[in-house]
Amino acid sequence: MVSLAVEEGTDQLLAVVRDFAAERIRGRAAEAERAAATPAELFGELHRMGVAPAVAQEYGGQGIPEAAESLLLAERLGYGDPGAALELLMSHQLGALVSSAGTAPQRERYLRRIAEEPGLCATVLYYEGFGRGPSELTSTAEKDGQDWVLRGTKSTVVRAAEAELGVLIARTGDGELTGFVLEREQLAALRLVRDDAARGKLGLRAARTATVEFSGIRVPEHQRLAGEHPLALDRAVARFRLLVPAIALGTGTAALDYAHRYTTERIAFGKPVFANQGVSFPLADCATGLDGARLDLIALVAELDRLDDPAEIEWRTTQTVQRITRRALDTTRIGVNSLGGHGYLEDHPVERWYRAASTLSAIDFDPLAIDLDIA
Amino acid sequence: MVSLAVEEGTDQLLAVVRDFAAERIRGRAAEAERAAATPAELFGELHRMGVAPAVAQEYGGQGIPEAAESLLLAERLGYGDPGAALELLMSHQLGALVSSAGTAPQRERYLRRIAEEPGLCATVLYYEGFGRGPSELTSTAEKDGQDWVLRGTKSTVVRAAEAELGVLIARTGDGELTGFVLEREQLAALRLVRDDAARGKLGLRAARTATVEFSGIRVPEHQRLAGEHPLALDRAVARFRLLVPAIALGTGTAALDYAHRYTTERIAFGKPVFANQGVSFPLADCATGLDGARLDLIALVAELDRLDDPAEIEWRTTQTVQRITRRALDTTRIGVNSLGGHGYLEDHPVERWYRAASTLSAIDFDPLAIDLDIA
Amino acid sequence: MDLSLSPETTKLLAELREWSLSELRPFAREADRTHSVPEGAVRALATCPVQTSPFGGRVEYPRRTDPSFVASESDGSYVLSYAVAEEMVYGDVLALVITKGNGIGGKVVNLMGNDEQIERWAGGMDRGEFHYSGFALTEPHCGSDAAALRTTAVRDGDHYVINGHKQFCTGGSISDFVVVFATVDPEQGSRGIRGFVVPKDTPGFNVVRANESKLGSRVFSTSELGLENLVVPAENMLGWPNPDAAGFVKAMETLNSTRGSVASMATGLAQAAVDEAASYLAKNRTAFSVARAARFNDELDRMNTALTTNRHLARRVAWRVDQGLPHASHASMAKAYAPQVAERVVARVLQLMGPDGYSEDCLVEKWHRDLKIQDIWEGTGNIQRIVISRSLGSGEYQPA
Amino acid sequence: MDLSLSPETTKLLAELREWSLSELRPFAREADRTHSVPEGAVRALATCPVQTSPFGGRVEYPRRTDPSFVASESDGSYVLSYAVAEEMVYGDVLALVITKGNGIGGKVVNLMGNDEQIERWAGGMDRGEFHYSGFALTEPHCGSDAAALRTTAVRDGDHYVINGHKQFCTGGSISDFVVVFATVDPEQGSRGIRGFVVPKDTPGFNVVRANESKLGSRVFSTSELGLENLVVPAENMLGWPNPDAAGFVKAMETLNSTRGSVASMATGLAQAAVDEAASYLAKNRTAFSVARAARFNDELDRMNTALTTNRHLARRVAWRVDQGLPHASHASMAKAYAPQVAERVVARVLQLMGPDGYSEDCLVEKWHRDLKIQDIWEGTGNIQRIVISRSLGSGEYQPA
Repeated sequence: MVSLAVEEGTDQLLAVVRDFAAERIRGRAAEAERAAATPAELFGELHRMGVAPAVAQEYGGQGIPEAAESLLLAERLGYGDPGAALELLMSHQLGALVSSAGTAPQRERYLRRIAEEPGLCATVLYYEGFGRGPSELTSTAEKDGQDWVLRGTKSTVVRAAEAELGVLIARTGDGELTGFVLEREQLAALRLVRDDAARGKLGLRAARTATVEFSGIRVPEHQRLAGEHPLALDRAVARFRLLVPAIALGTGTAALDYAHRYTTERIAFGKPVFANQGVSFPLADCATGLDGARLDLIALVAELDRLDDPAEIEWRTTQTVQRITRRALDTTRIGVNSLGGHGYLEDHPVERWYRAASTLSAIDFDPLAIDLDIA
Repeated sequence: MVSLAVEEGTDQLLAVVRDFAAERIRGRAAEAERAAATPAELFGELHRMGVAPAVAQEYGGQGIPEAAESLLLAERLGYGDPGAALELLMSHQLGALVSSAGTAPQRERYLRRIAEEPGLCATVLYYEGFGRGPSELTSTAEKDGQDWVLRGTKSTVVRAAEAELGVLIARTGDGELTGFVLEREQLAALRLVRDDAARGKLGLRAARTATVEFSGIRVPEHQRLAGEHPLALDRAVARFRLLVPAIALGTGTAALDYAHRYTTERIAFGKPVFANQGVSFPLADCATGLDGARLDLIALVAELDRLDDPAEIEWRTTQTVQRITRRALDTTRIGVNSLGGHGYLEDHPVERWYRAASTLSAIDFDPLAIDLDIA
Repeated sequence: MDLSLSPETTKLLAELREWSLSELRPFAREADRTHSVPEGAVRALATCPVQTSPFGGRVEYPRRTDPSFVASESDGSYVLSYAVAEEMVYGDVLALVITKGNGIGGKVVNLMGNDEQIERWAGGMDRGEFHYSGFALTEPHCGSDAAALRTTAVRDGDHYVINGHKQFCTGGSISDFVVVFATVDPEQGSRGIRGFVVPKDTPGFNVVRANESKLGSRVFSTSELGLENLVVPAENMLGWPNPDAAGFVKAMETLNSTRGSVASMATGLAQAAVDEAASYLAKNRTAFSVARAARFNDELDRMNTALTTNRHLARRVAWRVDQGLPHASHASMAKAYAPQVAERVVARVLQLMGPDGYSEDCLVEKWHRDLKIQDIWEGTGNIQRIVISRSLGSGEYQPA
Repeated sequence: MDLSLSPETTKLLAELREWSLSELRPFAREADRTHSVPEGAVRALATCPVQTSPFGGRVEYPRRTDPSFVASESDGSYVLSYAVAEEMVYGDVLALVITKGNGIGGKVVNLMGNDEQIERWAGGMDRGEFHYSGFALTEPHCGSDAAALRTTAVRDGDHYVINGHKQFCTGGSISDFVVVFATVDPEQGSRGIRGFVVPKDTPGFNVVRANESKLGSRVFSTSELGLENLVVPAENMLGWPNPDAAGFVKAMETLNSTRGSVASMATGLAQAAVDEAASYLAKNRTAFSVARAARFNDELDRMNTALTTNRHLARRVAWRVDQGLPHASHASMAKAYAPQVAERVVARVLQLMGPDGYSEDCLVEKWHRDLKIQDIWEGTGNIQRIVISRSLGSGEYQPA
């Protein structure tokens, strides 16, 4: 049944988080970019607001929103700063993966830990680049006695070097999607191939990302995400992949709002710049595009639990990632343009959002899933 | 060396032809559409202006313009009415094919005939649809003694039923591109699979097109286009294929000019409609797009004679066809939009151009050559 | 949060699609060629699973006699209505004309009329006393700029005398009555505009062109009218004797809910084309090279995806209408976005099908023509963008 | 008619590309990080096959000492200049700063100055007495709307006293002199605007920010200037003692030929990215699935095709300048079109290269940032569209 109503209270929470993002997070975004680190206290603030990491009450948490609402919250954080949003939500994402795809003992152990340590440094190792979706991951997990041995390379890994807890997604010898919780000692075996913070990256700098290699990490069977439902992991991975477009949506919306305000206030040729349809119409189209993208995101999240073909889950997710990140990138580009020369200066955040949206659009890019030229 | 200068005199001729097209051809376009026929006297008028069919003076003609200029003239005719342009130029196109790819005796015989009968009903059988370029044509020519036997199906054949002279493009048993001049008795063996005029078609109605089948037409060797240069036919076919985008360019330009004039004159909310950037900017972009397309066309025509890989000749042509017809279609669409509700009425020619551009864009469409979504 | 339709709606839509395919589509080409409604299509309406018009109006679920059908949670009336509009147009745009309670005149009477007028005219539509009601606003010189209209209504005792020229009058020649807009005071702009109910056959109501020759959607009759000293009783002025000077503007705004359904109609036409292309490809797969067949298929996949966004934008409008939430800018977004995507989808299908795409032997070329009006009527894309622009920064879009 | 470059030009461009790749590109990352010109890049200029600046200026073919080189028909000076600009930027945007005779100040003196001024300042640039000349027009509150500038020049005896605030001043902090625009009479709008040659180190010429922190093209220094009671001799007013009130507007128009070269620069950057992507794909082909490697390759093919249109639009402008034909709207077309295509090309390359695309280990992310200014400076896309709009219907586009 069609409903766009959010749960009781979430409405207000969304507004609060958006304000928090726009003020607390964005206010320190330039500094966070330079430091290539998200201010530590933001983790605690977010937790005190009851946003993230969200853990079910039975494991000592504050309760969890439905998946779509969780992404809308991520969008609001991306509205503040996409890099910070990515970093702030890693522990939350790890919890979501364990919640959905973990076993009962795993939930008990790890969710409780997340609930107790909201600032826990966590990471998810999923992305490999080159258009590889879950069914084509080259990271492997091979059974060796009671253990699994993991080999591969992952990119856009957040806080790989410092993480206390991680989830790694790979494929077994017979091609099955599988996942593992990694504890500190296992994470210590990751080899940093490229530390993006040290080498520099285009955008999203407040998130300390890296490319890591692992050639023989040994993980006991009980750390494998072996939840009951056969599609639980496919769906959980799909939801994880939707984090990037959700954050991108927030980034696009930030650029739209900023450009709207700027062009409304700035006078040229005797009238507000926004009074020119050449300025207002592209922004109107961006607004429409972002709204459509947000609805697509909500629709897919709701549908994931009803889809029962892993290939369809993967493909729909891949398409949605491309369509949304592309919209966001277009919007930030028009955001920069709307400010004219000022958009090119670091004096305004639109250039940062343009860099962020470009980066987000490259993380999970699949050339086979790009839009038609017609839509 | 870069030069956009046309030959002495061609400049004026282009202007004259454009006026002729806008007045004489367009003035009767609605009527020609209803009758599904181009007024016969236009053939003679065009010939008296020295435009088409162009035949070298040594064969009794008025001389031939260079290939790019010939396409610019075609564009001007398309500016009047694309359907009429297609029909008016068939004999001209046949002449061009024979000129470039024919043998000396063929030139002597057929070019002289064309020069003597400017109203000669001629046709070119090339298109097959489904993205088939020259290297994938399924029409075959098989050697049988001194003759060739032709089998296949061709679409968008202009005046198939009435033609006195034709050129048919096919492939030999070993995949070589080949062509034949067909005389009246051979053309009589064509079987009409679909007479578009009788069955109805979207646009371009002034051109009597059809889909025809031929299952065993016998043609003597001396009617085969066996010019000296091994790439002569590849190049000639490429130039023939560029007729459709050239006409489409003219159609787009017609829509652009009409929409510009209409929106400049029409007042809404107290000012000319064109004073709204929401109207003028898309038209400006159309103008830019058409200009770029025209330059691409000119560049390719000039380059064809320098390319010596048949595959490259074909692919470049295929891409150019898609890029240009797409621009033209977009422009006619915006042309309709610019007139608002009036654009939807047959009172104005923009709806006719929209139908024509759509039809032109479908004739030689190749899904593998559509533009990137980014350009 | 969910954007999927309920099982009940889904079942009804499947029935509707079957009906529109088997009962309406066979008349599609004839309607296009004759610019009129084939008799058979009107008869087909009797078997339609839905008996009210979905075009801008509320639709109720049909009463089910099938005991196997268990109604689950239902979608709102507008959500249902938009989805129904899409399925009906999927069969053919004929649906726009033949469905009961149709024509925009009755709706305007509901919006601007006094109780007596509503009872007589709008009620008459509901009761089936009237078949179709027209709407005459646009004039040759003004479309979007309705306030600039020149048709005048001058008081003469108990009557008004109307003079002017109208174009694009929905059902102007086939209606039992037409709501004609005229100014009683040009100085006042939109505040001087009044609506008058004009029964057909009123002297001075001259049909200059019964059905303007259009690119497509030809079965949808629009007329050019000459109004010459047309005399109507003063009580035919909507809202008489105290018409609301802002009534015209309000009425136009209230038609926002209609505007959103344009997105659904455009999507229905485009979906028809995509499905046709899929079956064309299945039948003619060997005509294409392997790579092209794959690309064709690939494009169909993305077209379906693109149309999903159309639906989501439309569905949001409908949901908001059902919830009584503001929806003006949302309707403009759906209206600005969906028809353009639909146009490109159908044009691409036409290209993919080549000589069959542009031939009248197939319906794709007709859908291509039918569709173009969806981007224009109920306010052009640019008018929608003005509405959207004004709504920016209002924060109205939260949460979705 | 032909749009191909002559063999002579083609040969020169190949040399230039080799030079820009081997001599300029190694300094690209350093220039980006330090926001300044690496010493080595300046030295590299000595070996550049072309010794004049192609950015908006005329370029002459170098004198050939190579006896094997046979000059054939040559392209015009602007055609050559645009093509050279593309190849230079292909190496790095550094080229914009280090090439001799650079900076727009000297060009403006040529356009608006009297004979003496041209000899002294523009001539000084040619003679190498001055290294770089700046240009200060834009103010924080006005970009495209130059007539609204607030910087004032007040006569005081034999001098003018200038007060105001400038932004985006090309080379404001590295120039030997800067042409500063100020109004002598705000009532007169653009007719009140005059240009003044301000030598560096003039008291009151305060560099607020030497190089504004930019998204990209950081080596291209733009400054924010505070002008406080800046005193310049009256004879430093361009055109003194009879400045042309329309001179400013004319000078801006004459810069049309510069505007077209923006299309070439944007294309050079995009081509660099496409070529980088091609070599990336060749090296990492196994990282991609077969289908994706094919699609990647396919996209590169079309990117190359798309960039060709960029070149054609730019080349037409150059050819028209060379022929002395009107070219304002043509320049606007190239400027409005090419940077947008280039941006999309580079963004797509960035996406295709994934984690390597956004890493500073590769230059693609830098090109993505460097490029964005090309769509903005020399008049935003919207300003160009206004120019194009005005030219519509003039029939000026015939024949090509």
